[in-house]
Amino acid sequence: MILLNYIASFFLIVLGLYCIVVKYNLVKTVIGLSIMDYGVNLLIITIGFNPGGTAPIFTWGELHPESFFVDPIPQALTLTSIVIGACVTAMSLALVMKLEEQYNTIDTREIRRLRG
Amino acid sequence: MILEAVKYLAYVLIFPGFLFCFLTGLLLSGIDRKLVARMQKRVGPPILQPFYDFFKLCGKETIIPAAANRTVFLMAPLVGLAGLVVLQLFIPVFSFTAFSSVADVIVILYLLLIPALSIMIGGGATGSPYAGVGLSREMVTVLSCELPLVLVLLAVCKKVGAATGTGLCFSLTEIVRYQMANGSLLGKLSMIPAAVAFLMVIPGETGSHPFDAAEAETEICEGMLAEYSGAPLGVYKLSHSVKILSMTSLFVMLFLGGIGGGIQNLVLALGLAGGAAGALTILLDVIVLFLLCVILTAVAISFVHAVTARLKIEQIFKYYWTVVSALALVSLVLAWYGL
Amino acid sequence: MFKKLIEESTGKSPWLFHINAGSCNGCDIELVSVLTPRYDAERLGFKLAGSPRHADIVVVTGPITAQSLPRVLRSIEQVPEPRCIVTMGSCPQSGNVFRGSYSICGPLSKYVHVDVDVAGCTPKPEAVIDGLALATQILQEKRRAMK
Amino acid sequence: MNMLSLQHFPIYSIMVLFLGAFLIVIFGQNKVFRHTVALLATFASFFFMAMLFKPVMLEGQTIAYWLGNRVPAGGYAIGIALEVDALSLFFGLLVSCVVFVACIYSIQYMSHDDNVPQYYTLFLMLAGGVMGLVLSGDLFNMFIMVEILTFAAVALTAFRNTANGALEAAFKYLVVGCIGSTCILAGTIVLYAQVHTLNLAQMSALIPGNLSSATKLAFALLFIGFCTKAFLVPFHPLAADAHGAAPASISVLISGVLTKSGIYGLIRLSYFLFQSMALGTMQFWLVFLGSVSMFVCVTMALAQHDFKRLLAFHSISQIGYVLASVGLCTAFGISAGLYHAMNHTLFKGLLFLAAGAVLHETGTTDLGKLGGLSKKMPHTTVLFLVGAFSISGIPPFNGFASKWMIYQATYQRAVETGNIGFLLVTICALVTSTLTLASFVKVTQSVFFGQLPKEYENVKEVPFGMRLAMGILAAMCLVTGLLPNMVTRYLTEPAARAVFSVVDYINNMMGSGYAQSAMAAQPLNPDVSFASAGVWSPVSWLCLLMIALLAVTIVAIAGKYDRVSIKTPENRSGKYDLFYGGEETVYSQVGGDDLFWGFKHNWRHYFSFMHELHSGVVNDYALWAVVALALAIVYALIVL
Repeated sequence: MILLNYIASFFLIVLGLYCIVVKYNLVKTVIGLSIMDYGVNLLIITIGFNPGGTAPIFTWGELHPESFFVDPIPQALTLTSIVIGACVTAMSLALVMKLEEQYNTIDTREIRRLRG
Repeated sequence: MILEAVKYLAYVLIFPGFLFCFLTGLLLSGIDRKLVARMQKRVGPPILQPFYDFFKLCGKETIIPAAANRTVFLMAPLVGLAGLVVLQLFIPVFSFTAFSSVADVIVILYLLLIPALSIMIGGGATGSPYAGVGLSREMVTVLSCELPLVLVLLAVCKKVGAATGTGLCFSLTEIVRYQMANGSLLGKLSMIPAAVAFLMVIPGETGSHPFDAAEAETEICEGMLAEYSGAPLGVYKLSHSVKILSMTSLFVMLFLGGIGGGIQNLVLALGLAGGAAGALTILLDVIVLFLLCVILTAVAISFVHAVTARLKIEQIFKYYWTVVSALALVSLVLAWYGL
Repeated sequence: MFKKLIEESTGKSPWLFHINAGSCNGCDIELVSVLTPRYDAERLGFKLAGSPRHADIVVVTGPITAQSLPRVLRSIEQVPEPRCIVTMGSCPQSGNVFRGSYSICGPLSKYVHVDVDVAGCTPKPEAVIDGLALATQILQEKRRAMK
Repeated sequence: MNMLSLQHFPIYSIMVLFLGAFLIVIFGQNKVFRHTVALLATFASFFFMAMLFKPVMLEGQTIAYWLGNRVPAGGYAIGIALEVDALSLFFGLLVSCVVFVACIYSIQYMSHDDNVPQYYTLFLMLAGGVMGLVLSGDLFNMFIMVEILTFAAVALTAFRNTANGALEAAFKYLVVGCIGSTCILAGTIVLYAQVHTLNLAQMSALIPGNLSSATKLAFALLFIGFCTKAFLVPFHPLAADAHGAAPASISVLISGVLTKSGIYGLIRLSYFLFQSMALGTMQFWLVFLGSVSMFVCVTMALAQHDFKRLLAFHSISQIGYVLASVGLCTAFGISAGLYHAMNHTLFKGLLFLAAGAVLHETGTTDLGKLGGLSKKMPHTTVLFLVGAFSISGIPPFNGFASKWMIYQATYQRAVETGNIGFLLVTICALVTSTLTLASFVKVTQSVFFGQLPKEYENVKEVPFGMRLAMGILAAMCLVTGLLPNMVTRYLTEPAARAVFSVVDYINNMMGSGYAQSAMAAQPLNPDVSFASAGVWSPVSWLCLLMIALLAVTIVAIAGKYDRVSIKTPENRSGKYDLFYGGEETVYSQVGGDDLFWGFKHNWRHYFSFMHELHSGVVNDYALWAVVALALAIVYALIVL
């Protein structure tokens, strides 16, 4: 089960990279970025997950050495990472819109005024 | 304290500074012109001709073009000359060094750029298109000479460093001292290609034939000097002559420093002592240095001048980065493996 | 002393600037021949300068065509003082065979003060050297007259 | 705890920037308020950093600050930490100082733009991000700060979105920057899975002894992540695009500050977290990457025709110097590298500001369209020349002092190890330096010298505020160049020493004795000597030059050197015009990108190849990133 998660996250990251490298459509590039991001999020969650652990929510005094719970830090990290991912998507989509206005295309092969 | 100050001032102003550079530099370029003339079966100008040229230019009117920036136009030649004079202070005269702990070989490499920069900035500030073309060519010439020069200097540093056991030796004074004790570097097999490469660099650095594309008077009206007249032009011509002195004396100190040891032995053999011995050593040093500079000028500048025609700028670049650099590289590799 | 040095030197290092004002190229070649090993004017300090800013003596050849006139005058003007103007060959002095042509504005002396005229079509190198030497003396005198 | 104790200063210097950003969002419509807040925030940040100079640099303390005072318990660092050792402080000082100068410059530079409040918000966010990155003691916080600064940088690149290429540059930067950030995140989390901590000090203690395939993978990921932040080859096209399109005051930050954060990350990664620099292969990796960056980018710069783009390529070239020198793993090399990093920030800031001044007055940075501005903008010209001489390593400016140290360091390393590869680095560095000079001669000729085009007849000198900012940087260029001994003694040598005292760093954070008990491997501890073979004392040289110049000038004036014929209306007719072979003066500017055709002709195959390679298609750049990542992973798995 856990192994499947790792494979899936690896697959998502590679899929995202593939999408960025191969697709010439700006929107698809943005989608690729998001997919890559999800892959990493999945990876983080998987690392923090302990099979059979409880949710890491304890009140004062409830915590004792034999309590078995999933690692809370990666979950916190994931939240941050998701927020950042959302910002990136928003920002890049805004840029894509502006680019479309200026260049009248969303094909990366035609958006290359800066080169050489 | 005051005596010290006077001494250093004398170094800067008289020997090996300003006056020495002025006299020897112009004399060297006079000898160069005479030699070229003799090689072409001409009578040639008098040896003092560069002095006449210089003083005549001092007496001419200085026209500052309306498009030029007055301050830059007038100051650039002076800064270039001052830079060269200071450079000369760091090149020892065999056993005599004016300022040994200020600059090493790499600094000297960079100080050599200052005259070229001053002429580029002065010329560029006039706004003349000839100056623009000249500037482009001058920069490429500097670029061409840089690689072989770097390789030669690194080879010498490595060679001397390995021989003295310090591993590396960047100080020119140390290099000369080593040679005075152990014989000239030109006597070492591995240094011969480097010396030849350096000889080939001399005309390029001094901008003489056939590497004078930057100051080609027939095609681009002497390039960056096109708008200069009167005394500033004279100062540029003077800098050009002093650069011949700098490059040749640098060669002497890098590869023929062993001769200084001979001079010391000679003075010792004469049985003199104290101040007299010191004075005689310096006198002999200067005379020998001057003679060697004359010989090097004859070999590296006059002879090459007399037998070649001007190269195109891309040919200059190609020549230096292939033939000359390869020679220097051979030396560096040999020195690296301790030969 | 410095002034004397400069005056002395002015006579020993005259640099030439050569203007072709519609010449047939005969005088131009002859001027260059002056610098060849046979005549070697460099022994007197003569040198061909690339730019009028460097020159002391301006050598003008050719009959001053209408096209070249403003350019000749402008170039002469750009030579710093003291300067000497030498005409070489008969063309800039009289127009020679081109005299009376619609496109000739010569002689040069109509526009600027000419110091030395070297006549001939073309003048012999010896004559050119003689003329240049004369110009050099005039140059020296001009320098002396300057403050 | 006393609120004013030194302990708190690191967090203050980050917080004032973010607080300023926040305030400007709310009350930024008022012009005076906005400028006051921005200036105050940046100055306060610099002030707090400067206050730490004495304890950290001179007394060698490491200041640790735990947010919420959650100090480590039971050998585990739970809280979020800020750790300021000499290395962090070195970068912190540099960043805050340049940010302050850029802020002074912005006030008048941005006066014609709209949406200025947003500009200042993003500006302060960017500055805060970099400050947070270099002061952070926590790998995940480093990631957060990287994201903040990337985000702000992208937004600022696109700020003048009507300018040609700004949006395009921003998008490319966003895509590749995000790949880099994702790499950092993935690397962080993989490391976390191995050692179950995010604190830098604790990780430094735990990782070196427990290298596994996973940590090696993490190393490669983090390495590539920080490389994208430093824009090293193969990420250099992004830098060129972004610097070229962003406003000049932002280019200063991107080139002078953001790239430094990448270098800082690489140093922390390889010297602290993995302590792998003792390996010859690691040194080779860094030095090779640095050399390639310096050479490729300088040749790319030579072929550029846009002022700011050219500067952008140079900035990567100089970062190459820094990395090559830092990668030597000698104390002297690190000191030289950091010195150059500092100098790069100063002179590149100056150059970008000068480019911004030209853009501000003429509206273009195209080298082919400019010319002759030295008559109209004399101060800018002089300041630009100071920057140009500094970057090309002309004595006595600061670039020379640090480059000179880098040559010595690489050559010394070559002799010590007997490895001819380091010698090639020395040669490469020397030649690159001359090529740098060549391209700045090109800029000088094309922009400031030559002839003034008709349309710039009415160009004026830039306002005082902009000149002041440039003047500050120029003065610093000169001072740091003239006093190399002071700079190395008080700034770079403590920082270099900090790089080699990992154990102290760990103990300071985690409690003394922790490093000895937790570290499996012996830490890297070479002898820290700063001896060099060469001699260079710029002050003496400058004195000599001044004496010689004075002597020459006196002689010249005594000889009536500047005797100039008097200009009168009568003889105005052409005597003072330029010589055009007798023709009337016409506009003919020699300049532009093809100035050194004599050089380029010999390298034409190389240049056309490079031109094809830098295609401008974002997919290609992403592909380079992926390939670089793959290579880094393979190399790390093999050699580490």
